[in-house]
Amino acid sequence: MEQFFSPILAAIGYNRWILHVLLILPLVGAIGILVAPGSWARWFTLVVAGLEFFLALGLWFAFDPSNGGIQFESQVDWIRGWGVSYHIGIDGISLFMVLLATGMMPLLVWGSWHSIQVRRRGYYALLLALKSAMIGVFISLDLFLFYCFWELLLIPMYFLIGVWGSSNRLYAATKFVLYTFSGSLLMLVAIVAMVWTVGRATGTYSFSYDHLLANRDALAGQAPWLFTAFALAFAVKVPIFPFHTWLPDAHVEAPTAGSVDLAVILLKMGTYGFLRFAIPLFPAFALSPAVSAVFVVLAVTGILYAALVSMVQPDLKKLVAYSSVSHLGFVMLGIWGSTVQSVQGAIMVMIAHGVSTGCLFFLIGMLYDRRHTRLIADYGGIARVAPILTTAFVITAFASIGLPGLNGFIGEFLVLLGSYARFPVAVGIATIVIVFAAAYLLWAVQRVFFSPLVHEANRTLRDVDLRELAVLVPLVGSMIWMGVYPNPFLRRTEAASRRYIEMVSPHLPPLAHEAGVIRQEAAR
Amino acid sequence: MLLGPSLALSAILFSLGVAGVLLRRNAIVLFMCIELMLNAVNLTFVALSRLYGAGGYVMVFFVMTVAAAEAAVGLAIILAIFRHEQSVDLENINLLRG
Amino acid sequence: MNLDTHTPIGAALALLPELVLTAWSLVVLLVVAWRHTTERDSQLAGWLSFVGVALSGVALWWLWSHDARSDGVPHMIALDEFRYASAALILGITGATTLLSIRYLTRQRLLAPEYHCLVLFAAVGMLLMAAASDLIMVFLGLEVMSVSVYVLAGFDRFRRSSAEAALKYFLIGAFASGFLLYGIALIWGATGQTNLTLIAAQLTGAPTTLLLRLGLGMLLIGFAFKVSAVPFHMWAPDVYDGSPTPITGFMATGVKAAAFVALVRVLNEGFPSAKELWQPIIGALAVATILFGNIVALAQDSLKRMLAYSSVAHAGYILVAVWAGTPFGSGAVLFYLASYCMATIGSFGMVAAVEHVGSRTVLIDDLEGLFEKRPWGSLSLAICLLSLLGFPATFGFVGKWYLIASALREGHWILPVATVIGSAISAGYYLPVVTAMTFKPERSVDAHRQVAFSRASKAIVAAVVGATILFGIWPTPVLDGALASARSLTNLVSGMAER
Amino acid sequence: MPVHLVWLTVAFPLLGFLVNGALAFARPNARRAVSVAGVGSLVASFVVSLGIFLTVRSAHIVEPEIVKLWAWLPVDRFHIDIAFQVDPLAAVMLLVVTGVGSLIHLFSVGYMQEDAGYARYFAYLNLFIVFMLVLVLGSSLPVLFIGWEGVGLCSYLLIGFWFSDTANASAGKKAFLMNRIGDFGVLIAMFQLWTTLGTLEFVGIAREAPRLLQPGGTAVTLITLFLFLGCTGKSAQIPLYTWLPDAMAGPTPVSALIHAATMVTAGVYLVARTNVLFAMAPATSTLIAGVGALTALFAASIGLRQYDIKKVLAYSTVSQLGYMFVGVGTGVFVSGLFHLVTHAFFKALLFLGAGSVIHAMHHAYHASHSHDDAQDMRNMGGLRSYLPKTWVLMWIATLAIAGVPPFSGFFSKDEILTAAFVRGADNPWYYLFYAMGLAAAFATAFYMARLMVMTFHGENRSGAAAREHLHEPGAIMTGPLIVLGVLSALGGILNVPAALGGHHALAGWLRPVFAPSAGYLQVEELRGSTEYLLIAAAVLAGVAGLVLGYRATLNSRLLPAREALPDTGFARVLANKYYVDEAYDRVIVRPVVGFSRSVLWRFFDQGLVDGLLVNGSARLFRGVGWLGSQLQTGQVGFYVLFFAVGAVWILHVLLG
Repeated sequence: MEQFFSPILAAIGYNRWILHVLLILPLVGAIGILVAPGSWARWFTLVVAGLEFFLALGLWFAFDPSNGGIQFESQVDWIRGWGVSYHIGIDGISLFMVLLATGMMPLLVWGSWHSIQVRRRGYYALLLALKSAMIGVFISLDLFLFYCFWELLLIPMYFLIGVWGSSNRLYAATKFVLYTFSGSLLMLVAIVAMVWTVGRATGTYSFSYDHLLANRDALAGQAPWLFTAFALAFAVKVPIFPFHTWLPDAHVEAPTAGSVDLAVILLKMGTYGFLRFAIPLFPAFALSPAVSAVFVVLAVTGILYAALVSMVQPDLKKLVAYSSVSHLGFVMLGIWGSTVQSVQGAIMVMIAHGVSTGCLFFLIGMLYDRRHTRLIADYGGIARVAPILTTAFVITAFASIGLPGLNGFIGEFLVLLGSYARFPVAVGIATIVIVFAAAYLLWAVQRVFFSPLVHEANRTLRDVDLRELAVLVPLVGSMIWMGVYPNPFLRRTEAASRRYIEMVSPHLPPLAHEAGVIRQEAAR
Repeated sequence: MLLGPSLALSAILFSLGVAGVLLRRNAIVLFMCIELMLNAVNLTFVALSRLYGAGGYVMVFFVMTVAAAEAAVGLAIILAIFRHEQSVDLENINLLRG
Repeated sequence: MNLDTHTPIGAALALLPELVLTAWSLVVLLVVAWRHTTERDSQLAGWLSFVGVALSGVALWWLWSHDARSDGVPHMIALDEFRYASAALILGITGATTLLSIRYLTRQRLLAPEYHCLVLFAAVGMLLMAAASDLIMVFLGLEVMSVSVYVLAGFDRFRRSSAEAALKYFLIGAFASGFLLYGIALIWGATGQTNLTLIAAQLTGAPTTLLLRLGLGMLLIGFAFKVSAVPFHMWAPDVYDGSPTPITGFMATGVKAAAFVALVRVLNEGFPSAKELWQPIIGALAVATILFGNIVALAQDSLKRMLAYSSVAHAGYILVAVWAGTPFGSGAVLFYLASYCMATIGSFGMVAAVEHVGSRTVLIDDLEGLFEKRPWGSLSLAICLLSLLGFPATFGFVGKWYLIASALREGHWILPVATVIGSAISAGYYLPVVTAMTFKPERSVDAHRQVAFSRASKAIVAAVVGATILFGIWPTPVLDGALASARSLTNLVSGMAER
Repeated sequence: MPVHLVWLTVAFPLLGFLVNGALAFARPNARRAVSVAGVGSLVASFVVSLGIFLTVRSAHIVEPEIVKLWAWLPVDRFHIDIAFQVDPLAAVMLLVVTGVGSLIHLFSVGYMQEDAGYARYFAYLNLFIVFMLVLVLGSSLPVLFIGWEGVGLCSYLLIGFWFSDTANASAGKKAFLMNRIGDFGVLIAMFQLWTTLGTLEFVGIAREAPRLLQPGGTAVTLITLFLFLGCTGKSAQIPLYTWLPDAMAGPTPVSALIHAATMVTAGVYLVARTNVLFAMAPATSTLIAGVGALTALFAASIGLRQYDIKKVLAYSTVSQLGYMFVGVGTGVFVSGLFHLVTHAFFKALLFLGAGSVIHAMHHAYHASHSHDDAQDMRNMGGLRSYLPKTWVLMWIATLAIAGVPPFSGFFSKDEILTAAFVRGADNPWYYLFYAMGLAAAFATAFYMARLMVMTFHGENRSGAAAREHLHEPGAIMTGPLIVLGVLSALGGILNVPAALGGHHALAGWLRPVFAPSAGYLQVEELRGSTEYLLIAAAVLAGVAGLVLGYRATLNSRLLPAREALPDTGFARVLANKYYVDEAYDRVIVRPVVGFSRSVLWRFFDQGLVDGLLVNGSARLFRGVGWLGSQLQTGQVGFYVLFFAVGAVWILHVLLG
């Protein structure tokens, strides 16, 4: 396949324009929707989304897996006086974030085809604008640019929740924005401080990631507070326990597409930030035993805590929201595990969580479209009337639970395996969650889909139609694909992960790892 | 040379003006206290002119002009408020607050 | 082009924008002496004033484009880019205020065309403040401006709140000018100079005397009042609330801008060597202003009052850049002023448009469902507020970076942190406005029937919103301009080469 | 057949699954197609397995043959392929799984004929075989784990097959959760193994473990303990056994295949696979044997007082699995596996026989519109005249499980008990385990006799109306029973001990698999007389149990379930399974859920974090703002005062 596509892509100069186009196209689409007649909005969005996805697919083939560095890079001066540039590019870590973001687009539109009845134009325009900002976050290699997209993203999301959300949307939207906005403001101070510190040391004032990374030694003295500022912003976005309480509200109140976007992309921004910025820039501090301990403890607490809380939620969306907190705890654990396995595992969890949780939200959205309730107690016995929906839900649930052979397992397994050498006790405790994860999802599955059909209204519930099937099949298919043959994914993230480890490894405490812990014991 | 005592006097007058503003509640009286402050400053200028030349005297004229303009505007405003309140007691003028 | 300000011709040329504006306002005054009864008269005066502002702008452009510089030591009038840039800003604000006022005055039945003359006079004062390189000029400019604005604040004299606003502003303002003036006198006493450059020269290397400290303190008090820094801000919410809305906007932007540019010039040109004296004070004022302004704004129901507190808070932000006391910081002041003024004018323009005839204040809740009726207007207000909040892709965002950078460059982090904390809090009162407009349904079918825009105010709002976004995305020209202007501030002492 | 074609054994059932899965949605009533796809794929798989077995046999494959399919988790040095390992052990397991699996599939065709979810049933069943084969063929722990969890999934789906009943759905969930607790152990063991040995492949483990691990050291003990935790889950040992009896909620053939013959023995298989580790960890081994013995006795005792025919068999399975663990815990892995194989035969037979009985009872009750419980033995009795073939075959299985020579169970059980006794010489605990095993053997025989008597002997208690409809099921169901009957009777031939004139065929076959552990286990020779004594004791226990059970049950006054009096005293404790389920519920489940709901969610999450900190801080700021706006009194005097305070402060700073 690659041999077939690569020359074509090279011939059209794909590598040079693709990221720009991916970034701009949704925005242009959004503006187009605003000027086009309202009745075109849905189809127009679908076309833009489809085009975007189609274009992004080329990344899969054009991406060079053996290169751990930045690819598709381009840099144009933006605010020359400050050393700000429009500097974009992706590596193995961001590649999949971009693919996730673009791949979800057509599904988002297609999946909420009939869900939105009011102010459609605004809705679809915001959906597209949101996508631009999301892609921007993942491809920015200039901290100013990154911060712009990082904050910009809040606005479309704010409106998506606030205007098209359910009953308590005002509270949720405001909380979402206030929470994440406040969290990230200190990062702004940190970014500027970093640039000046490095600038003073090197004579070059630049917000460029490469420049800062290359001169990160100059930051060592201020690392504690700089890292804390970054970490706070990212921690809120991840969200790490105990900064997670905005998430359930936002998820519950958002319309389906908003929930999916939140789960698939937004939640990855925090962990991506840690991987890209917070840790590589301040490795010595971030990975020092004390700081590691804090994050690992928070991660493990979050994993278990969120799973337990998830178990007792009466609302399906809340349940899945808390489960997200739990899953992202794995990502955090993997990041601090700081081995190639754990980091690749973390990336895999990010991808897998995106697909499976996204799918869960789609499924819940489908149930909601039919019954207009998210309460578990209002369902029961749905499997009888909607077998396809049930099948999809059960497969997705098991993917989320981490059943080997489906996507969720790959990441979690690698995270735990890779982190074990460094944090055996923490991993041991975190692994217990496989029981609770099964408990909350299977209990929910049992109460929603199995058991007797008691509510009369559920008796006439439709099974999925072709449109919905078209949303579910690619998602479920990719869950199986990633679980059975994750090799293409792992191969594309491996070089970047290894480079990341090389970047931080001088600052890691030595690992009595790789067939050695008990060697002394054997020698005795 | 009476520079020191003159400056001291003007400082005292200025402080008296400030104290008046702080303590009185009548708009007109307040305004008069402010005028006292301005004139205390004038005294400073005059006193310092001994040191630095005629610039101070010029300054005094400027200040007097400005004070006159302020007085005109100020009294007009006080009149306007009097028309609404039938009083110039500042205690009663608190429609805008919070 | 070099101008010798000691010659009458040179002085006249140096003061050309101010002179043009003064002359033109006298013309307008003459015109309205005969025509001051009907709506049309009022509109005529408005448009005439606008022409005056434009003419003054032409004069300014002439000076600027000829790169006018003063021959030797500047005398009373500064001829540098900092002045030109700030004058341009002030003229812009004046023009916008004039246009926004035309429809407002007729709607609110304020048919006294002298209003426009007063706006012009105030603008002259502001221009003088921006141009003053002598403390006397600062005082005179300030008084010209203030006296006009006192009257303008109470212009709606049949409304009790307007009269009250004028009274409060006048009393406290006059009180503050007393301090400023005393400060000038004492500084004169300490140095024998009123020219900023000469003061700086005098102070270099010399120990600071008691007189100087006292004078500097008094001066700062006077300025702190004008920029409404906490705790000298108490007048601001009341006065902003009571004044006619375009005037509130004018005070929040023009008066503040003039005071800030004068402050920056005084501190950087006159007292660079006393930096360690004034820096802690400015810093403390900044923190207090940011926190107090933002927190109290949270509790406001009235849109205008909320914006008043928000403008107090923004004064705090700008003080952060003033604190830096570097060309970079001065550039940040100019830049942020520009962004802040645009967003504020846009906001007050919207407030003026939605304001009901009569005295009832506009509550935030009154905006509910405005988006349904006035999508573009609501969007504009939202963008202005987001710029004030500092969201990316708006002018205010870049401005906030600039402010923070200016303090961080000096290796200081408390002020930047205070700034961002303030921003975080401010989201708590800007967003509810957006929320009310877009998320909530209209209270009643004709809740927004009265909303009225004139074509002129539409143009103004559109222009500021467009500029807010344009400069948010492409700030380079403004940045370069601001920095170049700031570098032109004469600074004999430290030479302050740009790092 | 070339060994590398081993993937076909998995591919056929997978194909069957896909076809049946598609049919389940598209044509749920195409029963003939479903049967062909479902059973055919299994038979094909069995044929391939047979081919593989013969190849392994003829080619004398000693070193495991690794068949790599594709790279699964290539992450830096950690590299796991989807690869199958063909060696004698795998070959045996292949035969058992596909062989017994085929028979049970065939039986299901008859048993499930009238069920609405016929296609779905076969899809699940085929999927189960896929995962079970992955489990036994996987060349590394992660691949094994795919199968390990996959069979758990199928077990979940099949237990909850009739999901409209909440109890069934709950039972499925319970099974999965209990298994997950075990899986936690397997995962941790894998992590520890990777960290210590740097490999998770079985070949690698066998190679590296002796090199890098200290026999009896902490590391290996920990690893094996965690692995064993996994086994207790999957193979239903104390303390995680409670799911298995509940799992009887699934269709009876499922119980036969998954919950008796194959899946539940995966734990034993895992221990055998990683035998070198267990051989190096004597402490763990002792624990395993102890847990096994305890489970054997404990479950057997519960089996004494159950009335549901499947429940009796379920506890019997738990008990027999205990035996297997005594075997592997004693270090005689071959005996454990031998019992695994024979147990697969006779227990599958027992379950299918029970299925045949239930099928008949169900039909009879259905035809007579009765709502009595078709599985309750109190409602049966005297069925031998209605189901003669079933009766005979089940007696064969009963004799086998009771350990009566020359039936298969005798050989396998005897080997385990003997080995435990022998091990007692250097570790006295094993004498206790031996005694417990013997007691369990007695109890086993007793409850089996009770089951047979209650079901087939005495008066019929199913009611006059139902009685007329009782009849033996068709050949498609009895056929597999007969095959299993033969296997149960003759399975002992596989591994006849020397003392009885055999030559340990199975042991010889599996020797290469257990070669790595041989060095760590001392094999002690028994004097012939002792061995015969032990055999006699085992046989005696079995026969005595049978006789006593037969007589006691026959003499007791049996009433149909609805007329029966509740049990009293200790019998009641046994009937209620020692109240273990209730205890787990009270001590673990409810506290955890309650704690999560009221403390973690309501109090901590909503109250403390969200309420107090998040919304509280918002409210705090607003409150402070309100206070601040109260300062704005509107009084000029006050404003001036403020002004003056500020002025004084500024002057103070400058002058001070």
